[in-house]
Amino acid sequence: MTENISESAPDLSINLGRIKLKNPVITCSGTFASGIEYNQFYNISNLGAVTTKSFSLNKRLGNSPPRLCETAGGMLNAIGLANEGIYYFINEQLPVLKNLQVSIILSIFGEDNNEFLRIAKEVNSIKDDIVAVEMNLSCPNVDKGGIAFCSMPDHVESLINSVREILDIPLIAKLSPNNDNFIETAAKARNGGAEAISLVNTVIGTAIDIDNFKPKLGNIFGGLSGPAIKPIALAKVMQLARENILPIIGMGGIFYWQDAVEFMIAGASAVGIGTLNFVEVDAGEKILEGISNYLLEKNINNLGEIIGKVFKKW
Amino acid sequence: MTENISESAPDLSINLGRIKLKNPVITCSGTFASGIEYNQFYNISNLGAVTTKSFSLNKRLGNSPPRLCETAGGMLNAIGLANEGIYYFINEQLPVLKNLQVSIILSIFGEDNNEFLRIAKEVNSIKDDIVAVEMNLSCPNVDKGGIAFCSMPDHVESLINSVREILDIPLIAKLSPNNDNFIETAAKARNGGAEAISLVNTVIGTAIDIDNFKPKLGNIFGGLSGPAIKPIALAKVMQLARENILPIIGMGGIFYWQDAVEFMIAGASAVGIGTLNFVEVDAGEKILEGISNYLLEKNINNLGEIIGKVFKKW
Amino acid sequence: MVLGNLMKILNGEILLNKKYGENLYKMEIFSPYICKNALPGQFVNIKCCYEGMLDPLLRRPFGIYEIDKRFNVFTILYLIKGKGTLFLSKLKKGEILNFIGPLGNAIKIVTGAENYLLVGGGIGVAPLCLIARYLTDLQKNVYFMAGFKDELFFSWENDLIKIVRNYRIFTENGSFGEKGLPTNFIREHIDQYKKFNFICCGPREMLKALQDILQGKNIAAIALMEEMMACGIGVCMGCVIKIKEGNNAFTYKRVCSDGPAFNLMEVIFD
Amino acid sequence: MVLGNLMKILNGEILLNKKYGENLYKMEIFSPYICKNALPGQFVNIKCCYEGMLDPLLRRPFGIYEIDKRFNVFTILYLIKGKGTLFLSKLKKGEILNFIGPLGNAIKIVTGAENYLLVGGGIGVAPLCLIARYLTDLQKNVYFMAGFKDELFFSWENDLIKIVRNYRIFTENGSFGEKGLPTNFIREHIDQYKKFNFICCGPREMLKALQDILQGKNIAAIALMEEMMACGIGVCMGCVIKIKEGNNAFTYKRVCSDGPAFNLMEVIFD
Ligand SMILES: Cc1cc2nc3c(=O)[nH]c(=O)nc-3n(C[C@H](O)[C@H](O)[C@H](O)COP(=O)(O)OP(=O)(O)OC[C@H]3O[C@@H](n4cnc5c(N)ncnc54)[C@H](O)[C@@H]3O)c2cc1C
Ligand SMILES: Cc1cc2nc3c(=O)[nH]c(=O)nc-3n(C[C@H](O)[C@H](O)[C@H](O)COP(=O)(O)OP(=O)(O)OC[C@H]3O[C@@H](n4cnc5c(N)ncnc54)[C@H](O)[C@@H]3O)c2cc1C
Ligand SMILES: Cc1cc2nc3c(=O)[nH]c(=O)nc-3n(C[C@H](O)[C@H](O)[C@H](O)COP(=O)(O)O)c2cc1C
Ligand SMILES: Cc1cc2nc3c(=O)[nH]c(=O)nc-3n(C[C@H](O)[C@H](O)[C@H](O)COP(=O)(O)O)c2cc1C
Ligand code: FES
Ligand code: FES
Repeated sequence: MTENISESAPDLSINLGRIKLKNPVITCSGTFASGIEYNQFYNISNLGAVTTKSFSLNKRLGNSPPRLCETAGGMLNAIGLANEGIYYFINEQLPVLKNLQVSIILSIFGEDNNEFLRIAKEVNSIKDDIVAVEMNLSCPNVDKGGIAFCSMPDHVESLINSVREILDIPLIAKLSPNNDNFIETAAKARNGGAEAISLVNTVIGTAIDIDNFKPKLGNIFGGLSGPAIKPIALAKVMQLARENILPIIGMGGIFYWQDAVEFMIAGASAVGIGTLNFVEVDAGEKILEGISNYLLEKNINNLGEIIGKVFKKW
Repeated sequence: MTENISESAPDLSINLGRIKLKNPVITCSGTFASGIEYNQFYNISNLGAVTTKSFSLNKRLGNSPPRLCETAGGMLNAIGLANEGIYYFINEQLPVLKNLQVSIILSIFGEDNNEFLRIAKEVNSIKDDIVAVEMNLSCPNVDKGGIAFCSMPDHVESLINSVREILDIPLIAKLSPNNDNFIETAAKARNGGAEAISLVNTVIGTAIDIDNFKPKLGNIFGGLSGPAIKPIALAKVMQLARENILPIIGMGGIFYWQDAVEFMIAGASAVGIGTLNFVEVDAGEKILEGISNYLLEKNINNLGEIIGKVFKKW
Repeated sequence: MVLGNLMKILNGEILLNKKYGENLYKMEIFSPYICKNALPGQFVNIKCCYEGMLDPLLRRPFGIYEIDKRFNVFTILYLIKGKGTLFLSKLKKGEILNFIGPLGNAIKIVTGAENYLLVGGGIGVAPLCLIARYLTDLQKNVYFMAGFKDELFFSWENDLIKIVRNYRIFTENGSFGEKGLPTNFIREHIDQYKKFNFICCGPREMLKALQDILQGKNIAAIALMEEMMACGIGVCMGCVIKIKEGNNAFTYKRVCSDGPAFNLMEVIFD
Repeated sequence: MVLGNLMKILNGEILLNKKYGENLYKMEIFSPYICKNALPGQFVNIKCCYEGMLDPLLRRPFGIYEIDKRFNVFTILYLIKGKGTLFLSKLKKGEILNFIGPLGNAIKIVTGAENYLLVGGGIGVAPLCLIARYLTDLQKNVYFMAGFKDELFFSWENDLIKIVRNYRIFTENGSFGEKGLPTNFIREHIDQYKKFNFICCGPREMLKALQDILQGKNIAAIALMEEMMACGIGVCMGCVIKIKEGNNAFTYKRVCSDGPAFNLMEVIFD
């Protein structure tokens, strides 16, 4: 083999159905705001895509503090989906992001089907400026007594279906690791027209202050993220990938480039960097570099060769 | 308040239904063998109870190695329930434990109902020597295609019912955190005649070796334990305790006495020390001491005052 | 208000890590960038474990205590509270610290305000020292009042006297300075401070007491707030506190990027 | 076979933590208890983080390299592999190490066997040194063969010459000792070693090669095995390896409490 070949930059581009990204490194919703802050640390247009904080139709204040609590190898958050509302994104942030030439995955959520549909309608007007919409289905469905959308597979199918009727750009369904039936839900999401699955959202957890006997979070329960959940997330991704339903954006506890590679070998086509952004503000760039070097060293020319490779070795 | 009162040793005894223990510190199945090794580090009869490794009817070799993998704040194990079989326990270990005057919770499991019942029959002959039997319901049910027993609530009720007919000592149902329906399962376990619930068993997880593309565990998937899962376990215990179904032995990632207290405030009547035994071989004694000092400092005279206290502060 | 848009990830050599008392340490870090760009009221977010370690997972925020532009050295004053600060206390001269900064907004100096009363409780005195220095450099009249539980901060007085001439130190047990609480003293002598701008930092109870004292008195007061942080740069929405907005309404503001300085009278403690 | 029933949790002061090469360190720990009770082949399970930290979570096992009963000091020789060993390498003289030991079984010396060939690959030479010392004390005839990738273990030869007179060192790149693999040498000269008892420790490939070489030769061979460990005391069933049992059958045995020494010819490598 000539030196030339082994040193040519590997092809990092990937497809998530109709979604084409220049590389597999994506940021996780809620851990990167809309990315603008991070552009002070590195050029965020180098990322495969930036997933925004989940937007609701109108501004939401979110949960009462405390909203954070550190745990062993992880953290609990109970932000309560605080956000400035979709109009703020469209009017204030999108112009800046367009200028930066960022590939944007817009995360949205609603309290009920109606809110999802109303947001979809607003987003339709900017659909050429974003690469996909990620539907955060781990949020509580007020119509159904607050149970997470993604725990009701049939409901997910019809919801995605109706969003698609309004909004013709690729849809990503983001699922929670807290439900047994995530594989069924993923299948229904595909039936409803989703292009890809994001897995996992945070794991339900809590912590208690033993001096005052109260939960450490204002909201009592919170979502666990970070390296602590990596083995759990990786197992879920592998279980879903085995079923070959839709391409997967794997996430949950990625802190080193090696973790990202593990997710891809387990079957994820792209990876989401979440909590790590808080600790290493230039993480996106570093993880990308790590993956690229790994491919070079292993003499692998495109990511397709490692995505889901665990199943060949099983 | 006189010095006398505040310095008198707090009453650490607790009841789990008919099960009476001198204190709430129990060891978790599979992390303490039958306790004999640990008696070299401290007097294990000081523990509330020792839960043995889960025994099947006959000796089991378990999974092929590697069986262990460290993760952030935790570890994965895929031991595969390797054990010497119930006769070994009865004939070789029980005499030693009786001599040491240990309160024993005998953990058992079967591949199907029949194996559970056959073990129950054997255990009946030694029932006066143990305080309870813990049924490990997280193991796969071969009759039902390998799905965990505890994911089928109705099945759990009838299984426990039939074990009770053979074996009249308190039964504890040990549930997994991997099923949404653990509250329903706990209710069915109560209907079947269980005295208490042990929660949680390990969380499903995996890890991949990025050099050879293979899972790091011989069994592909393993069980995550240790501090990483503490927030998850605590949330499950709190969710179950809120329903007031049965007394709970709370476990999952307890590494400091403060963690044990958190579980009790969240509603556990007793606590299980698991992975910690591997790291700090005298952990049982230390955790017990920590709880005792906490009660003394807070001037709390019996554990009833803190068990489930979070619900009064909610 | 200066936005923290100069923030960077930085590595700086530790030039000194000195014990000031039982759990109290002062650390000097070499950083031309911080010395050039940081302003009083801002903080840095420090990685408190070796590379490749994940415990503690999150960075820890510390107010900037001193800036010495001559030597390109900035200083933090810190208390050992848990594992992160314990780790810091074990670092030796010559080791490299990783931190993000400068973060948060600089304190806002209203033109025309000439008299400042700085009220610090416990480790809350740390960021106030840099502010005091800045105000005295601006020829403002600065009075520093500090309250502590005991004599832990005894050696810190040597730092203070290099910054301000007018100060009063209180301890709850009387073991250092006057016995009592600064808030009690202020309550009794509030008439003397009518023309002062208050800047305070310290435990919740102290801030609450000051809010009570200043209620309806039309005295400007700024509080430097603390809250658990994940990102420190305003993206996670985790470090919020409740702030009055309009009549009986409230909103949440981020300590890291909307603060850490807030109008004390608008903070809702509940 | 001596069971590890003398095991205890111990704290010992670090008397020396010396770099022997790029990633190679030697650490001396003061411990009368280990010096009194440990036997060759046994190991200690060391906590590799400060108290209150959880990374790395599990202890790390290390074979005992030297025991000096005069000064109540035992030694480990270790390579930096990951975070646990990196932590160890940063510890300073005077700091306290927490460990459990002695663990595992001592090597079994068959009466009548007078000639020993010790074969170590890489860091596998560490436990063999204590065994060599023990055997020479028993007036046995000991030949030590060591194989390394490169010259990393260069200074270690100074330790070795204090234990055995007859030894051969190989490196793959020839930068230290002879160029080549000890297993190749042994294969070619196997007739010289027919009356020897083999004791070996090193990478899987080396042990496998030795098993091949010795197949059907009726030469006794003991291998010190390694496996990831959680408990180190035989309770978790995590550290098992596959061992032949009867015809074509196998069982699993725990490296920590059934080993670490096994009959090399019974180990199944797959
Ligand atoms: C803007 C800001 C400026 C600060 N400036 C200083 C300073 O100059 N000097 C100084 O000593 N300390 C300062 N602190 C507090 C300091 O960040 C905490 O003491 C530190 O994070 C504790 O970390 P730990 O790992 O040692 O303790 P942990 O083990 O994490 O916790 C110990 C205790 O400290 C509390 N704590 C943990 N993290 C924080 C946090 N981010 N904010 C407040 N409390 C926390 C915990 O609730 C717990 O009660 C500041 C905090 C903020 C938000
Ligand atoms: C009985 C026994 C005796 C040993 N004696 C010595 C000795 O004398 N000197 C020495 O340098 N090393 C010895 N080892 C190996 C030593 O335990 C590992 O190098 C160490 O645990 C690595 O820890 P780490 O945190 O630095 O690396 P990690 O970050 O945990 O891992 C780095 C690499 O080391 C491997 N590893 C991790 N843990 C173990 C383990 N328990 N056993 C084997 N490989 C592991 C991992 O798979 C990984 O490839 C011994 C191992 C055993 C089982
Ligand atoms: C502070 C915080 C806020 C989050 N907000 C959202 C959100 O708004 N929408 C969403 O889909 N996921 C949200 N998540 C979940 C992350 O996108 C991600 O799925 C999860 O954190 C797991 O990845 P990690 O372990 O790498 O952080 C949030 C996570 C954190 C830590
Ligand atoms: C190595 C290992 C083996 C285990 N074996 C069993 C078992 O045989 N039966 C069982 O009910 N639980 C078993 N468990 C689960 C523990 O009893 C406990 O529920 C779990 O580890 C959570 O507690 P921890 O985080 O404190 O370890 C095992 C756990 C570990 C780590
Ligand atoms: S710490 Fe993330 S917004 Fe303030
Ligand atoms: S490490 Fe637990 S049995 Fe060997």
